[in-house]
Amino acid sequence: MQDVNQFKPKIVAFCCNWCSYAGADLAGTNRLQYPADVKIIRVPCSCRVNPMFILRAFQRGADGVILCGCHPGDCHYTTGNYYARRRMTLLFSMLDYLGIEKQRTRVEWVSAAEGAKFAATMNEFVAAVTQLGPNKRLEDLRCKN
Amino acid sequence: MQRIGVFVCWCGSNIAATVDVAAVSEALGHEPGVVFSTNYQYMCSEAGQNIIKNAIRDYQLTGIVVCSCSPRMHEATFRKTAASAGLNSYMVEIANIREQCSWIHKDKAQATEKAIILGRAAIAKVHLNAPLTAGESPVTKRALVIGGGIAGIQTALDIADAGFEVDIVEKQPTIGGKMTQIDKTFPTLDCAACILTPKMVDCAQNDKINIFAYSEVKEVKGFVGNFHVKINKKARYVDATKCTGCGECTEKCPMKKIPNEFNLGLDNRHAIYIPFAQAVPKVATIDPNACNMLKNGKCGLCAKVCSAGAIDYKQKDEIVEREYGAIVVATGYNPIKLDDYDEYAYSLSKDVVSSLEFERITNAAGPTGGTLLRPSDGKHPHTLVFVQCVGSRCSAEGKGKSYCSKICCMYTAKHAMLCREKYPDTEVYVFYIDVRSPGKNYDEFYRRAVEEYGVHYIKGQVGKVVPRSDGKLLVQGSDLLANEQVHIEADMVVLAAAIEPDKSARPLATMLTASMDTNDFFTEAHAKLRPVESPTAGIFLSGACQGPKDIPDTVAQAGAAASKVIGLLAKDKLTCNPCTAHSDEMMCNGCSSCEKVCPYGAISYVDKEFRMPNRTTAIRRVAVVNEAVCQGCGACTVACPSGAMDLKGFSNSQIMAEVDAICKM
Amino acid sequence: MQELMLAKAKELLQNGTVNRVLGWQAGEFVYDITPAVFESEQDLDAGFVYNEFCGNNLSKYLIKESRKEGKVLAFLKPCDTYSFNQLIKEHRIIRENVYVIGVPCEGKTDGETLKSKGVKGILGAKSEGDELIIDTLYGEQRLSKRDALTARCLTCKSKKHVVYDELLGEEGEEVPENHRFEEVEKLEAMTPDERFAFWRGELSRCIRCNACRNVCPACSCEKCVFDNPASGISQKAAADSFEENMFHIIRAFHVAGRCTDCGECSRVCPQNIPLHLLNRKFIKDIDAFYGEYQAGEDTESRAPLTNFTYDDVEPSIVYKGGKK
Amino acid sequence: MSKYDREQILRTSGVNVLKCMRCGKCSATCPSYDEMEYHPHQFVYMVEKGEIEPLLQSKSLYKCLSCFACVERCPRGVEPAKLVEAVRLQVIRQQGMNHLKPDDIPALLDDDLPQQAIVTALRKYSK
Repeated sequence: MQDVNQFKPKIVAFCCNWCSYAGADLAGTNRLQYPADVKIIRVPCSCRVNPMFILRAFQRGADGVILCGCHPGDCHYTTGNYYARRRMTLLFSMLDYLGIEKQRTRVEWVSAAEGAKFAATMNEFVAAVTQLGPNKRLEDLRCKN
Repeated sequence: MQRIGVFVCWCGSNIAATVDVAAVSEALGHEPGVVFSTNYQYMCSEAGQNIIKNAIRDYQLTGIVVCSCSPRMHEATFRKTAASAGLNSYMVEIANIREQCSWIHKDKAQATEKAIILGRAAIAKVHLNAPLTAGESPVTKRALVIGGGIAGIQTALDIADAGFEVDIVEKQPTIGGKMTQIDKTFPTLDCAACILTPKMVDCAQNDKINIFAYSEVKEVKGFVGNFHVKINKKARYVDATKCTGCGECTEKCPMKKIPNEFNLGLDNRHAIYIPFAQAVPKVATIDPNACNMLKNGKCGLCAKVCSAGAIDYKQKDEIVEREYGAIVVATGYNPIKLDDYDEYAYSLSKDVVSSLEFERITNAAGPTGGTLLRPSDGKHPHTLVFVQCVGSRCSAEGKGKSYCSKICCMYTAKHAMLCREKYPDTEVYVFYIDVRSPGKNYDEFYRRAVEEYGVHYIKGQVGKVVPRSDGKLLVQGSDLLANEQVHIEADMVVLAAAIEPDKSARPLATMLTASMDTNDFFTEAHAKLRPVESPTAGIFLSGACQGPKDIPDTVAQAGAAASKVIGLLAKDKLTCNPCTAHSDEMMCNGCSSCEKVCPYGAISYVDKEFRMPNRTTAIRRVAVVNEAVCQGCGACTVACPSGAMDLKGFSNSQIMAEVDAICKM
Repeated sequence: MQELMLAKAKELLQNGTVNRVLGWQAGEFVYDITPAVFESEQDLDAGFVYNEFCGNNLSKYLIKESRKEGKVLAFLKPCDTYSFNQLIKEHRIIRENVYVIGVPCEGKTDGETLKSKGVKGILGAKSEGDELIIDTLYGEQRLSKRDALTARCLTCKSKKHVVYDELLGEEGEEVPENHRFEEVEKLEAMTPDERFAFWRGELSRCIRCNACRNVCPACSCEKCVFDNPASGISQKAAADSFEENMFHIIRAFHVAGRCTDCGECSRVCPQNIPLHLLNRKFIKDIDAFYGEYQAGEDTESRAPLTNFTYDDVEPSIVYKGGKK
Repeated sequence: MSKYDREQILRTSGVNVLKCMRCGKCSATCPSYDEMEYHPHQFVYMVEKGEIEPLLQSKSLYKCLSCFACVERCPRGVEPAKLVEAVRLQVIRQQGMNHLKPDDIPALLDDDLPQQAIVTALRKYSK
């Protein structure tokens, strides 16, 4: 069994249906390993991700949240990720301003062909969040078990 | 409360080898709302699907979760399975435990734990799923083609050939476009008019095709299958139904000094004119800026000589409203203005001409009757210099277009070759950066110009052209291969001007909510796989409006666009994506944030009366989503500050339920 | 000025241009100003004031007022006109139903600011050059403007109206050197731990009275997400530190690109939480990342969050900027 | 050495030689072409390849009139004249390598010399 003392972060990954979710599938098809701590939620487009979802994840105990979408210019809906880019830039900047560790949030553009990039990104992100330890600054104590 | 069934797939050993499938179905069976849970070797097989169908019936399931491969693989399969058992297909959720679990993990305990969590997230989502029905919208079986050049003509002919009605809107008095001005076509050197004019006549004679010449699109409303378009038929001051095109009026018209657009101002036309002999429709048009009768009320000669009584000085612009199922953009291109390239002395000397002007000078129907004569003194030129890439491939700010105009290499080779063929006493020089000749028989064509016709190709550019008082043009250029500067005393210089999209394209794109690149070329839905469709459903692209193209490419794309249109018009109804945005009008502020981020123009606003406390009413502006247009990206849902806008199938509460399930371990 | 405004209001009431007037009214104390609608000349004579304490931004009231019968006269200070314009842009105010008179403002004071400077028994105040002369029970007192003005007025961005039908008094100028981002910069220069401690200290005092939300001209939703059980984040009171944070983050995000920096949120906060520093952070970021943008400056331009350019900065800029 | 020179030249000129598409327009416009051993387009190409030594030795450096016609005309915004100038600077910065001493210039001036040439001369020789 795993070491009880070893911190296993909870990571929520929002992936757009057209590029990044397919990229994640490709990582699977190519059997590229990344930690089981990452759980993917499929959304139609990165622009569907409301800042509320990200805060909600932290509230419910997530230690890191990552948003993956099509590369700018490749959005299935032509412009969705441009809006997502602005929204997330401002949100992350605000979280940083409130003193919340900025390494807990990330946006990464992953195309349907970039299975390797998806796996590498997840490995990197999990490592960064593990380093930080449990999310204390945006936790909701009632949601801890 | 939903009654949920869970079906865990082994996928042979693909899943079962790393995920304890029995443990997963056991664990998920205890989740609230789950009334049935099982696992099977291949859920997507017929036997597997039967397990699902039987369970739906036996346990009166209201929702199902399939833990299997990626939804991109088999979501459609399981939706069909559910539907065949009488369950709404949008009550199905997939937990991806293969690509995103068993295939990427080695530790069975970890993978099993993750599979259970992914299953729980899917269950949490299904709890909040609601049955969705894909809407249908009817299709108006008529297409609109905007632009009557070779692209528009070919598209219209192909659509009409399939039995559908087509309207062509052309802003000039005649259809035909740029190709009418071209003399010969590469690489076969057949005459452009000989191959184009029969097609123009076909258009006019085809009873499925309706030509709105001298008209412009004013307004486009609606969506795929149901466009509503307003077309402005500009006043010609000639009754097109009466005019026979005899040309009597144009001969008698006293206003003779109007620069002739068709010959690019190289000669003159009358105030009442027919652009050229083969014009379609062959109807005279009065230029209101030149006609003395329209300007000052004096003259009226044309009305006197017209035996058909077609002249109508009181004619007004007329708005025609038409319904269409599909719209094809074929707005074409124009050569750029050359006035700013002062190094080539274009505006200083009449003998420095653009390539399109050169086409007119060599055309039998042109100002010189097809004899190559210098515009300045009408003398036969002996030395001609052609300069390529004028304004093309200029990435420096303000110098021109950054792209390659694609057609110039070939038409310059054509011009050079024709010069040498008709006038063996000429010396012809071509300054080039690269000769781009990919295409069937293209490189052979270019080589013929060099090898058979003795055209001098010089690798390098022209630095300056100085008109000399004796009428010669001093051309200074570089020959990079010889590493020397060359000086040529030329009689004529021909500039291969870059081409750019027609100016009407951008306002049109706004009307159509179709996207454009920074050069004002229309963007395609996918650069490789959907090259003739715009990202906006129901809008198709034909010809140079999408990017520089020669005639064969244009005709090919025109046919491709037509086949896409035919595919659309052949349907009686369009099924819509049911996962669309919808606005809760009780919460909507009417602030227009959602409308601004919608890439499809699917959101509009209405003033609606609401009941308020104490038997009062209030009128509020609220958003309405057109579900036939909405593609379900969800951009609006986040732009909305009040949370009135939500997305079916991916609602706020569904996504948050998934978040909760994943984080609760 | 007050006399001029009264005369104008009466004139417009009389000639039927408007049928009511939105202005300010003194409460029990002279510094206790409330917005009020006056329907007659008598009402105006009895209650209408415009003085050094009239800080309230009246724009938000026009959402409701402009939907009633007849035209309403609204007196707007320069900073109020930005909010007014923003609400026009969002189709919240019906422009035809409002007659806007721009009134000058040299910065306002309030009871609390004066009391903190030891002024008691306030009976009135008037501005004279760089000083504020305060009439008190104990005689006249003088304070420099720098001491007497509210914090938001000390960083005033503009004394120029962006919209009006008519102007009373002299038009002011924009204030380019307003230093309004200095406090934000101070916070940015701190370590994340210090920032976290700072904001915990501030936000933990929040009692969720919703005064900030109620006064904010940008927070004018028909139904707030926090009041909507279906939104998934509804809450009446913050249960713990997370919810205290969340309310203010979401609120700031919802008004990002729409907030005109009028400062009403901080003015009304009974706990004196510097809420404007959240909004200003967004404004500062927007200016830095996407080019200068002032909400409410016009009624046509796209707001930064409903706009984009192909070469916008990537979210990773957040990791590069600022201290660890 | 030549690698260092190349970096130095690229840095002082601010020119991106990779933008060049080899159209030769710079050399086509150059009024001093026949005087130069290496022509403007060759400067771009040779710097790109790192062939700096011949350029440093060449009299072409001083034949360039600094008229900036090539900069004005280049369709890709490469700015060859700035490159020539940077190479020249590279030479002048080595002690005693001045082609002319500033003091020598006045003697070479004659009354018919246009103003621009005087400015150019100072630009070239008095760094």
